[in-house]
This record gives sequence, structure tokens and C-alpha cells, in this order.
Amino acid sequence: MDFSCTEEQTLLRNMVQSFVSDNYDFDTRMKIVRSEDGMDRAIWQQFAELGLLAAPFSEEMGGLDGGPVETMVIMEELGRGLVVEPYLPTIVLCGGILNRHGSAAQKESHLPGIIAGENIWALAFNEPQGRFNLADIVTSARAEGDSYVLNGAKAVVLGGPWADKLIVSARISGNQRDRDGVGLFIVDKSADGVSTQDYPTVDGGRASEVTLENVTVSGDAMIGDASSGLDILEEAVDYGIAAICAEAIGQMKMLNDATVEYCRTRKQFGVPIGSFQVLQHRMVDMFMEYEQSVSMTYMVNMKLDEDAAARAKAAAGAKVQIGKSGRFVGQEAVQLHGGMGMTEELNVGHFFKRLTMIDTQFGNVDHHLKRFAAA
Amino acid sequence: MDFSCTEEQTLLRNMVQSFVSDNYDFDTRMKIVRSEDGMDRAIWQQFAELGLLAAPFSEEMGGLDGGPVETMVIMEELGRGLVVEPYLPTIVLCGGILNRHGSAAQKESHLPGIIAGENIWALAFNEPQGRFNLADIVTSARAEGDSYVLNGAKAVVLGGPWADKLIVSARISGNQRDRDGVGLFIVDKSADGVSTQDYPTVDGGRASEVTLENVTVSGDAMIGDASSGLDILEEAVDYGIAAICAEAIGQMKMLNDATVEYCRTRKQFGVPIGSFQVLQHRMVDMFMEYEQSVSMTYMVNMKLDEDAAARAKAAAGAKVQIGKSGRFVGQEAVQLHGGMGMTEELNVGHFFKRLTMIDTQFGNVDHHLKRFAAA
Amino acid sequence: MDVDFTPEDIAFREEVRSFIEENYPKHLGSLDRGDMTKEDLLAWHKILHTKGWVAPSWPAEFGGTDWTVTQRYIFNEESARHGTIPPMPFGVQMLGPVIYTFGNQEQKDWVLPGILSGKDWWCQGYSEPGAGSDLAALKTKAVLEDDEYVVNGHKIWTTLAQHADWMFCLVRTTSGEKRQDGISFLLIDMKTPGITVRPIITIDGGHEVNEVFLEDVRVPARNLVGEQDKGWTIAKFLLGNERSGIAGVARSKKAIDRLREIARGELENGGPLLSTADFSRKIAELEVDLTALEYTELRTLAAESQGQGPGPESSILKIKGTEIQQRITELTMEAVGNYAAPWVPQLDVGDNYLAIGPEQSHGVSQTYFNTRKTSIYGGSNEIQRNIIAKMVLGL
Amino acid sequence: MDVDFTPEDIAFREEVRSFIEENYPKHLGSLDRGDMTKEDLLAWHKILHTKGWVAPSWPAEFGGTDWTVTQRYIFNEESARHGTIPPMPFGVQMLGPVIYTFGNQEQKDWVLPGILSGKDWWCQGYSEPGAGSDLAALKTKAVLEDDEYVVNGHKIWTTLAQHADWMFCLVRTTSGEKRQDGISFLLIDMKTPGITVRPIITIDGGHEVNEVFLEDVRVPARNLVGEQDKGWTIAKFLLGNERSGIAGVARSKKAIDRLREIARGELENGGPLLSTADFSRKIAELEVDLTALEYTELRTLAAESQGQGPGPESSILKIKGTEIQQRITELTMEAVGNYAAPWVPQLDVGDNYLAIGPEQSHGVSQTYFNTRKTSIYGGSNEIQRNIIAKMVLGL
Repeated sequence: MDFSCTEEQTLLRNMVQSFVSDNYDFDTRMKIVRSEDGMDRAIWQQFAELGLLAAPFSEEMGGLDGGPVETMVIMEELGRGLVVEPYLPTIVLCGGILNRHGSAAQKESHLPGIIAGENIWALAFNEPQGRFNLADIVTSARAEGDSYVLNGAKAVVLGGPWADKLIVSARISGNQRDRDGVGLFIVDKSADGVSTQDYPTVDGGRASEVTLENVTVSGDAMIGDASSGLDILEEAVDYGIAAICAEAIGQMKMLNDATVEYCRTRKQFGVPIGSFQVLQHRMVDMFMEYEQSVSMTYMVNMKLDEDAAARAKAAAGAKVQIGKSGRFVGQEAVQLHGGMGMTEELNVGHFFKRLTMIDTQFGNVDHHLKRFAAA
Repeated sequence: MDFSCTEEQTLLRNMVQSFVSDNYDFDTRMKIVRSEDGMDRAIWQQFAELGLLAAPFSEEMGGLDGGPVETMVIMEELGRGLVVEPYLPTIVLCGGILNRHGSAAQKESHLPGIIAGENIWALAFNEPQGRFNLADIVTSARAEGDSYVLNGAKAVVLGGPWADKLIVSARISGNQRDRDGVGLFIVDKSADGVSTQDYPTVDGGRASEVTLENVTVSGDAMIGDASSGLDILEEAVDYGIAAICAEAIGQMKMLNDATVEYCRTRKQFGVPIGSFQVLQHRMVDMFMEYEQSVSMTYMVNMKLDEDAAARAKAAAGAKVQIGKSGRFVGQEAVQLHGGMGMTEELNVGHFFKRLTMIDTQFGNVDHHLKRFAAA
Repeated sequence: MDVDFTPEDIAFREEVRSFIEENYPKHLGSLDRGDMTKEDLLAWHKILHTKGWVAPSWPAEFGGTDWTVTQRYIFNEESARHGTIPPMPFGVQMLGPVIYTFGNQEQKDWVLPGILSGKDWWCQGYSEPGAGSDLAALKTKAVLEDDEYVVNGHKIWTTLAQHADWMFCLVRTTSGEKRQDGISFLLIDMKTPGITVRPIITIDGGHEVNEVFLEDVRVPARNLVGEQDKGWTIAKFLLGNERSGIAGVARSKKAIDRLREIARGELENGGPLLSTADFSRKIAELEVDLTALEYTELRTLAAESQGQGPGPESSILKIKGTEIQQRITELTMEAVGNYAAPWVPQLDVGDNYLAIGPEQSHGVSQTYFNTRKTSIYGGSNEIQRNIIAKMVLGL
Repeated sequence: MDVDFTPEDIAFREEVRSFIEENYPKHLGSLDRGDMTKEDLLAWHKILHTKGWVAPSWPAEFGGTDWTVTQRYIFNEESARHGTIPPMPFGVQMLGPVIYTFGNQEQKDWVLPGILSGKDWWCQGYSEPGAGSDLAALKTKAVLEDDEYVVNGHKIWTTLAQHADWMFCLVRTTSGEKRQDGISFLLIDMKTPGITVRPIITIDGGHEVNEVFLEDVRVPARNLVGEQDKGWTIAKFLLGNERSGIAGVARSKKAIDRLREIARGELENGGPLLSTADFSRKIAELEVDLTALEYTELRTLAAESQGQGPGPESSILKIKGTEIQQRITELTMEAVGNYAAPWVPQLDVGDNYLAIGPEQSHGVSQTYFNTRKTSIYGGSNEIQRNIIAKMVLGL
């Protein structure tokens, strides 16, 4: 039993932390969010130079062979900075799928571009009717000779506006919500028949509604096969969950520290409001939610490589914890900051919004409680 | 819109209140609870003399023609005294069924004995497998000529040990859990084939497990008919719910007052513990739960005579409120009293136990939330 | 005890309902829309004024309706059912009662008609950066020079000040021993030189609140309401009025109806979300709590109609009312699933923004974020609990 | 980072498991039974003593096991899984560490072996009627006369004092400026004249706690631990130890397993209660919280094994641990439905009492009521929050 980081992991944390604090303060972040593009391509290049984009990939592909703990450390620090650049969709989700399940050819043709920061990827797995059920897929992939023809609509594709490549889940066979018959396809966003509607998201990111109209991809574009597509997707989402849990604990810590500091200095009735016992106990509850979330984040990241059932239970449990705790900490941080917490000017509200969306992302508390109970 | 009591109702309240405070202090109550019989027959006679046992019955039967508000007032005051005598089963449940649905002959032969305090009744409607579903009835009533033969087991019949008459729900036809085919039968506890196992209950009362083995009752013993039995039973239970809601608000008020008083006088760290803001806000929450419970108690008591759907929704909603609030108030009263709240010597723990059982009685929060949602 | 309505009440409900149905401007929509113009916000106010229904709670002699408490309840309920935009509260609910209670005849004559007609838009100059929950800590200073007060200071969280013609304002006229002494209640023309209004954008992307800077603002002495240095009594009177009506029961009922509608349209595994055990339980819990609050409010109203003013118990209406509003908006956001994420009104991304996600998901996150303010403003819920602890429980 | 167990750990688990399986007396059952005799309570203690496993947390030189933190965790987990009766905590967990840390050689020689063997049953004389959460307010007085302390006072909530041979007791030896000064730590033979033990029956009908009256009780001066008037340091040291282990994760896991078993047997509309959406959700919520607590405890243990003592953060283990225990017992009571009502152990109603209701419902209400104490004792959960606020958050 060991919960400590290796020296390398600590160095990695320090490196990301100082990069974020030097290059991504809150004003900078808000400028990026409000810019036309909504992300900073130069920052992304710097991520590449720092090796962040190489972290989880195997050395033979030019990666650094990092595991879940490395991703956890990076995501926690990016979370503290409310970084909007698409580390999650490009590196954790799509990069992870390619790294674990791509063919040799797929890895060789795609991973170097990701590691170099040349390509941005997005995972198009939600559908408008599907809510949080990954198997609820109407988008079809019709085999035609060696190719597949994709038709359908994918919803709230995070990072979609920035992506040049998509991984799309589509139904090759079976009925809507069947586990079998789901394929994962690499699709060029510039391919004929792909159209997107782009928009900003609540938490400062960007997303797209993606429409596929007779988009033809070659058989080589499929990752895994039709019997493994859903398994691969579920696994990717669990890696995504572990990553945003880490992001969330970074953000809860920021909010807790900011709230304690605010309550120590803000005076009402002639005393710091932090001297009121009700607010003290509220902050204790926030602290405990954070600590419990840290525990669950460590837990899930250490269980990602167990069998699918154990992994699913770990991810579901962690997501429930983070969903509840993140909402609670966010709401109370705003409450204790009073009117100031409600303003766009302070970072508090932005952490709150991101934590709110983290609950929704990849399925909310209700969804994962059911998944946990069934696992 | 009027939430005030009439002058008569106020007089009734004062009368019951002073009777209880003069004759039923906590020590007296505990002596009664610990006595062999578990109730005080003399007190019951005094109830009769005060007219409490006549309150809800029609004047032609010797009653006082009171409505739900009168019952509410009485139950609230009995609740404040933690009175264990069987007002609920005898007067509210069984008396109510006879009064509203008994034939002229049934009323004439049974109500006078109830009003005079000569007979005690209990409603045998739970079954071991039935949980809170009133229709989940295995006990059978087989027609034989003009008679019925009853076989089965009824569970946790409150007041059972004291009763000489039972009203028993039994299935005449249909399958377990069908709405149709349920009959309500008046059964002499001394009849051949009736056996009971008596025991004390958590909240200071007494109850019985009742076994019916080839118990023969005449057709005249059925109240209503097989198509109305369940409706009558549901209505009776809703009247029971309205009554124990009133009991509960009396008890919550006692606990809240006792807790505020205790926190004003109990000193720790050189100050009354009621000066700690966290405890103050806890007591505010207890106060609000009480006020919301009062509101729901008034509501349900004013809606008992509406149509079955409206009545069911009102009763379910009120029961949810009282179940939650009663648990909360009870738990926090104990917590704020510290170790003292955990002792048998103080009334606080006994209010807590009764409020806990009120949540279970006639179906708990989960049960009535579902009923509320469906109504 | 009786919760049935009289035949007169039922007839009154019919009258209100048909008046609203026939006269409420169709294009207005409800208050949820974040992009209302001043004209939009006042449109219904002006129609109600013509009808004589703009200030039901005022005494008839000043322009009120002489309705019973029950009638006022019915009016509020019908207004909420139709989702009408209520008359702006700063004049009708807050300032009006102050003026007819504490103002002199001259003030009654010029202030009240302007509130009723909608000619004068008022804003509330109470909070300051250092005086939020602790209102008595306010520092904005007014010095009497001849027959003018010269006001300097900084107000914050001033709702809709961007539309305001006038501000009623708490200022410090004397620095006494007790902080509550020396506060005065002034009426300030927002066009007076020295006033600057700076928008505050909130996390929902909306512009509702503002900072108001006052630099050597000269206010005629006749604009003082009540006595100089005795404004604290008026301030508290106003806050008491602010609390009533804040329960928002009727509007929450409508919001639950909408939530149910949304959850009926959203799918989980192909079936309506509304039919899932989790969701139907949560809605039922909300409705039970709201029913309890409704009857708690009715009990307060009934007591009021018997001459008992709304006491500190009414803090319960604020606490429970806002908690319920927050839970409804949170659950509504939950209902729309992934479509909670799009954030369109904040940035102008062209005309087609309404096309993102199902129509019912539009703006629900914004509403959720906006509603977090309700447990902060009007005396935070923590302050309300302090009030009950002290005034009701005697702790 | 790594939560996998080493092969050595896995072998150790096997060893512990088979030792318990082979040696735990079958007739004992688990601690839930309210009717244990002193002999029952000590039976397993004595077997563990023979094995040398009675005090794993002590240093080996005093009779500890020299296990790693992980091994202790495994031992606790296996013990909970089998539902063994743990060694009485008053000696092993509380007094032992005090004696080997603060006691003199003579005290070490006579106190520690008696704890280990189970010969001496200790009780804790801390709380007084006026000194609960505020322990430093204690008034029990000890006056040194020649070589004896004469003790007068009144202790309360003294757990299982009815079985005790000895009591470790906080007494006031000097009334100084600061209340924490002038407190001393005494070891008192319960057979000394002047000691009266009065049972307190709790709302679950059980007799666990007592009042202890001390009237001119003469205690040899050599029974003073540490210096006179410096007992507060010892008192706090002991309370810190009390907190660790209080999370009760392994026992809560077992309790959830039992709850699941019960809910599988209980019917709702003919199907298992466990399969209903409501119930399975509640159990899942409990399990998630318990998993988080388990890892929080593991993190604490890991820090401990690296030489960081359990800091004030460990208050979280007490708060969350007891909240979870209370929720489990409450849900268990809910599970049995109407059969929560029978109350049999309280009154003797003959031999057939076990026949009321399904066997799994017996005693669940009592356990629920009894468990309410957990948020009160050992420093109430409010006090624990104060500790975190002050010591961790610096408020």
C-alpha cells in the first residue's frame, strides 16, 4: 500500500504547476476563452514541447510511457488552472483508444501527430437521444465493400471545433442500445459529408454538434472490431472519468483554499466571517468532501487496469463521489463568497461552473449510482 | 381560507391538555408502559367520561359529531403526553370504519361499547409478507353458506393485546395484491381459532401477531362488501395517517421546546451551548421541520373528505413530511442533549422512539413518496 | 379550519384569469428570458396600472386594490400560472410602503403615482462592498450643506440600476456610538451629476446587477424620507417587506410543471426520464416540500389577515422558498443531460444558436447558475437562520 | 502509488483468517448481542493473548506484534469480516499507550501484563455531569494526604464500569488559573471503599454505561501516572488514540453485507426489497461513501507508516465513520418494515420472544437507537468539526 508519488511524478507535477502558474493565470485563461478560437494553439505547442502530450504513450511511438498516475497528476494541475485546451479529448480519450487498441498502422499514422501537437482529436460518442448510455447509438455504419458509410448525428462533442480528427461510435449491426455491433471509426473532420455546428460550453470550452451524411471511411479506419467497439468505448470513458476526477480535486482544492482565505479576511459585524461557527463547519464539510474525493480519485486511477467489471465499479463509484462533492464544494464556495462568488470577474464562479459540468460529463450521479449498484 | 380553531375546538384542546398534564406525566406514563397490562384501564374510562371516545361519532349513536379537526386536536395533545392508550386503533381506525361504513346494525351493536370505553378494538391489516401494501393479503376468507371461514396470519397488530374485537382484512377472491376481492371482517378476539402472540413495541405500546385458523364469522360481520373492502381500508389508513401526523407535531413541539431549553441552560466552555451558532442553526432547522409538518398536518386533515385520489395524495404527502421531519427532529434532539438524550430516564429518547415508529407506521417515506408520485 | 375558497373567491379567480389571458402581451414570454428590454419589463406593469391592479398590497387610498389576503394570494397564483412578468419590486414592493408609511405628503404625492404608472423606475441603494449581510456597516456618506446633501460612496449589487430613474439609498449622516444610528434614507435622481453605474456580469452571463459610484452627488434635502439619522427603522421595515412574497410558491409550481414536461420529453434508455424511479422520486420530494411551504405561507397570510403582521417566522418562507427554487433549477439542468453544456447567450455566435439541442434545454444551466443568488441576496439564508434563532427561539 | 498487497501481506491474511476460523469460539456470536457476560466479552481477548496478538499497536517490547501498518489493517479487516469481539478498548487502546509512554517502570510492570492477559478490566473515568464536550471543566477532586489521594466526585457515561476492576481517572488536584492545569491522571481500584456504580439504561434498553460516584476514595500516591497537575497532556494523548480506528470501515462493510442479505429476504410487492430502485440506490450510496472512507483511512495509515502520526485530519474518520454506521443501522431498520416495532429484549416476556417476526428483524431497532451514541461520544461530531476548523483549516 503506497499513496506517494515517485520522484519523477513529483517533478512532473512541479513542472506542470509552474507552467500553468507562469503562463495561464486567470486573466489569460479568460482571454483565451473569449477569443475567436477559444483555445491557445501556442500553449498547445508548449504542451508538446514539455512532453505533456507524450506522457501516456509508449516509448516506441515517441511517448513517455506514463500510466494513470501521470495522467492524474497532469489533469489535477490543468484543473487548478481551469485549462481549456483539449488534453482530455485528444490525449486521454482518443489518444488512449489509439494507444491501447489501434492497429500498428493506426498508431504509426496518428500518434506522432498527436504527440507533436499537430493534430487535435475529439471523441464523438454522445447522441441526442442517448443521454448517458454509451450503447444508445442510432448513427449507422453500413458496410459497402471494404468501406463503411456513416450516417447520423453526434451530440455535444467536446473539443469538436478544434479537432481535425474524430473517433465516432456508430452501429454496424443490431438494435439501438444493443451492446454488440458498435464500431469506432476514425473520421477526418474535413471528409465529405461531415458538418458541424460549433458553440461554447458553460465551462469555457467549445463543443460541436456533428452531422454525418453518407460519410465514407475505409475499413482501416475502424478501431478494434464490431464485437469490441463498445468495450473499447467504455474503457475510454472510464479513463476519461479517472482523468476528470483528478481535474476536479485540483479545482475543489482551489475553491476550498480560496474560501478559507476569503473568510479569514472578509469582515462583517466587525469580525472575519470565518469566525462564525456555521461557516467554519461548512468549510470543514467542504474539506471532508475534498478529502473523500481525493481518496476516490486515487482509487480509480489505481484500478484502471483491472478487469472490466472492477474498473467499471471503481469508475462509477469515483464519479458518484466527485459529482456530489464537486457540486457541494462549488455551491458552498459561491455561497460563502456571497455576491462576489456570483460574478464573472472572480475565478470562483468559473471553478463552480466547471465542477457542475464535471458531474454531467460521462454521466451524472444518478447514472453512475445505477452502474455502481449493477456492477 | 381559515386556519384557526373554533371556540369549541380550543376548549377541547385545553381540556385534553390539562387532563394529560394532570394525569399523565412522564413518570406515570413509564409506570403504565412497564406495567403488566401496558395500559391504564382507568385512564381509558376517564377518556370515555370526558367524551374523547365519543368525539368523532354521530350524535344519533351517542357521539359528539366531531370531524378531522377534533381528532387532530386530541391526537396532538395525546402525542405531547406520549399517551399509549389505544385511541388510534379503537377510535380513529376501527371506530372510523364502523362509523363511516358500518351497517345500521353494526353501528348499533358496536359503537356504544366503544364510546362507553367498554370495548377496545384493533385493526389487523398488516401481513408478514405484505410490507406496506394494504392489498398484499394472503389471509383468506372462504364463503361457506352465510358465513366466512378465515385463515391466515396478521402482523404487528397495534393494540392487539388489549383488544376484544378485531377488524381483519382478508381475501375473498382474486390473487394476492389484487385490489378487488378484499373483505373487512369484525372478529371477536375470543372466537375459536384466533390466537395471538403479544409483545411490547419500541415506542411503549403493545402489539400482537394474530393467527386465524378456521375462524368462522357470520356474513353480517363483513363491513361493506368485497368490492369496497380495500377502499374502506385505504380510507381508514389515511385517517390514521392524518391522526398520527397530529400526534407527531405534538411530539416535535415537545422535543424542540425541550432542546431549546436544554441548550439555554446546559453550559460547556463557560457558556450555554445554545450560544454556539451551529447548534442555533440546527435548532432553527428543527423549528422549520416542525412548522412544515404543522402545515402538512393541517392540510391532510382538511382534505380527508375529498375524493379518494385527492385524499390519497394529501395523506401520502403529509406522511412523507412527517416521516422525514420526525426522524430529523428526533435525531437532533438526542444529539443536542448529548448523553442525556440517550437515557431511558429522560422523555427525549421516548419521543425520539415514537417519532421513529411513526415513520414506519402505515408505510414509511419511500412508500408514500411512490404513492404521492403515482396519485 | 378550512382551505376551501368561497364562491366569491372562485369568481375572482375567473376574473383574474381571463383578464390575464386577454391582456397579457403574447410576445413577452416569461421572466426567464435574459434579454428583456426596459420596455418589455414594464409592459405588463403598465397594463396592470391601467386596470388598477399594479399594487394590490397597498392601501386603497394610495392606489391599492383593497383585496382580501385570499384575493391577493389568488392574484399571485394566477399571475405565476401564466408566467407574467411581475411589476418591478423596487417601487411597488419596497419603496411604496416606505413612502406611505414614513414619507411626508409631498413625497407621497410625487413618488407613489410614478411607481404606479411605471414612469419612475427605482433601484435599491443598500449594499456596499463592506456592508453586505452586515448592512449597518455602510459607509456611503451624506453631508448636509445648506439645503442639499452631498453624497459620496459606493453601492454594489444594485439590481437593474442600468434602467433606473431614481435610487432609494441608505447613507450615513452621522457617525454615532451605535452603528445603526446616524443612517438616513435618501431618494436620489440617477441623472444627478457624479453618479456612475458600472455593470457586474454574473456567472450566468447576465447583466442584472451593478455597482453605483457616487461622487459629490448633490441631493435636495427634501428628498430625505423620515428623520435624518433615523433611517435604520425604515431600512428594517423595508427588509421585512422584502421577505414576504419571496417564497415564490406559485412560480415554483409552474417551474415544476415545466420540469415535468421536460423530463417527459427527455429519454433514458428509450423511455421518458420522468418515468424512472430516481427522477419521479426527486420530483415527488420537491412537490411535497413545496406543498408544505404553500401551506406555511397560507398560514402566514391567514395570520396576517387577522391583523398579525408577518413576524420573523416569515424567514422560513425565504429559506425554504429559495432552497426549493435552487433544487428545481438544479434538477431541470440534470434533466437535459448532455445538453446542459451548451452556453450560447453568453457569446454572440450568430442567429442559429437556438438550434443547439432540444428547445427545452436552452438556458437551463444559466437559470441554475443565476438561481444560486437567491440564497445570498435579501439577507443570506445564514442571516435568516440567525434571525429565527434570535427572534423566534430566543437564543 | 499502489494498493496491491504484497505476497507477504497475502500470506499474512491467510494466516490471520485461518487462525480466526479455527479458534474463534462458535458460541460467542458478534458484539451486536446485547446480553454478553464479562466472560463472553473476554473470551476472544484471552485467546488472542495466548497467540500474542492482543495489542498489535503496541511496541513489541511491551507485548505488541511489530506488525506493519498494512498487517494491522489486514488483521482488523479479517477480524471484522468474522465479526469477532475485539479486545476491550479501555485497556489495550486507551490505557496501554498512556502507561508505556508516561508511566514509570513499576506501573509498566503491573499495568501492562494485566491488560494483555485480560486479568484487569479497565474503565475510563473522564466525563462528568458538567464536563462532557468540555472535558477540562471536570470537578472530581483529589487531595493528597500523606501518601494517598482522597478522591471525591462524580463520573458519568462510564462504559462497562459494572465489569471493571480498575478505572483510569482524571481528577483535579489544583485549581489553577487555566482550567487545563491542575488535572492529574490516577489509577483507581474499583474495589476501594467509597465507590458506587449506578447503571444508566439507554434508549435501546441496554446497560452499557454507568455513573460512578466517588466518596472519600483513598488512592495510593504511586497510582499517579506522570506528574501531578500535568494530566491534561495525557488526557489529550489518550483522546487522540481513541479517534484512530473509530472509522470502523471493515465492520461497516460487514454490516452492509448483512443489510443486503436482509433486503434480499424482505419483500415489496412480492419481489426482494433489494431489487427496488430506492433501496438499491441507498445501498449504493452507502457503499460509495464507505469506499471513500476506506481509502481515506488507508491514506492515513500510509502516512502513519511513513512516520507521520495521525493528525487532526483523522477527525474525518470519526465523523464519516459514525455517520455511515448510523445510516447503515437506520436503513437496516427501514428494511424490516413493520417488524421494526417489536421490542422484546427490554422486557422479559418469556422464552419464545425470538419467534416474533422474521429472525433477521430481531434487534435492528435497538441497534439503530444504540448507534445514535456514536456521534455523541469520543468527542461529539460537532467537536470534531471544531478540531478540523481550528487545527487543519486554521480558522
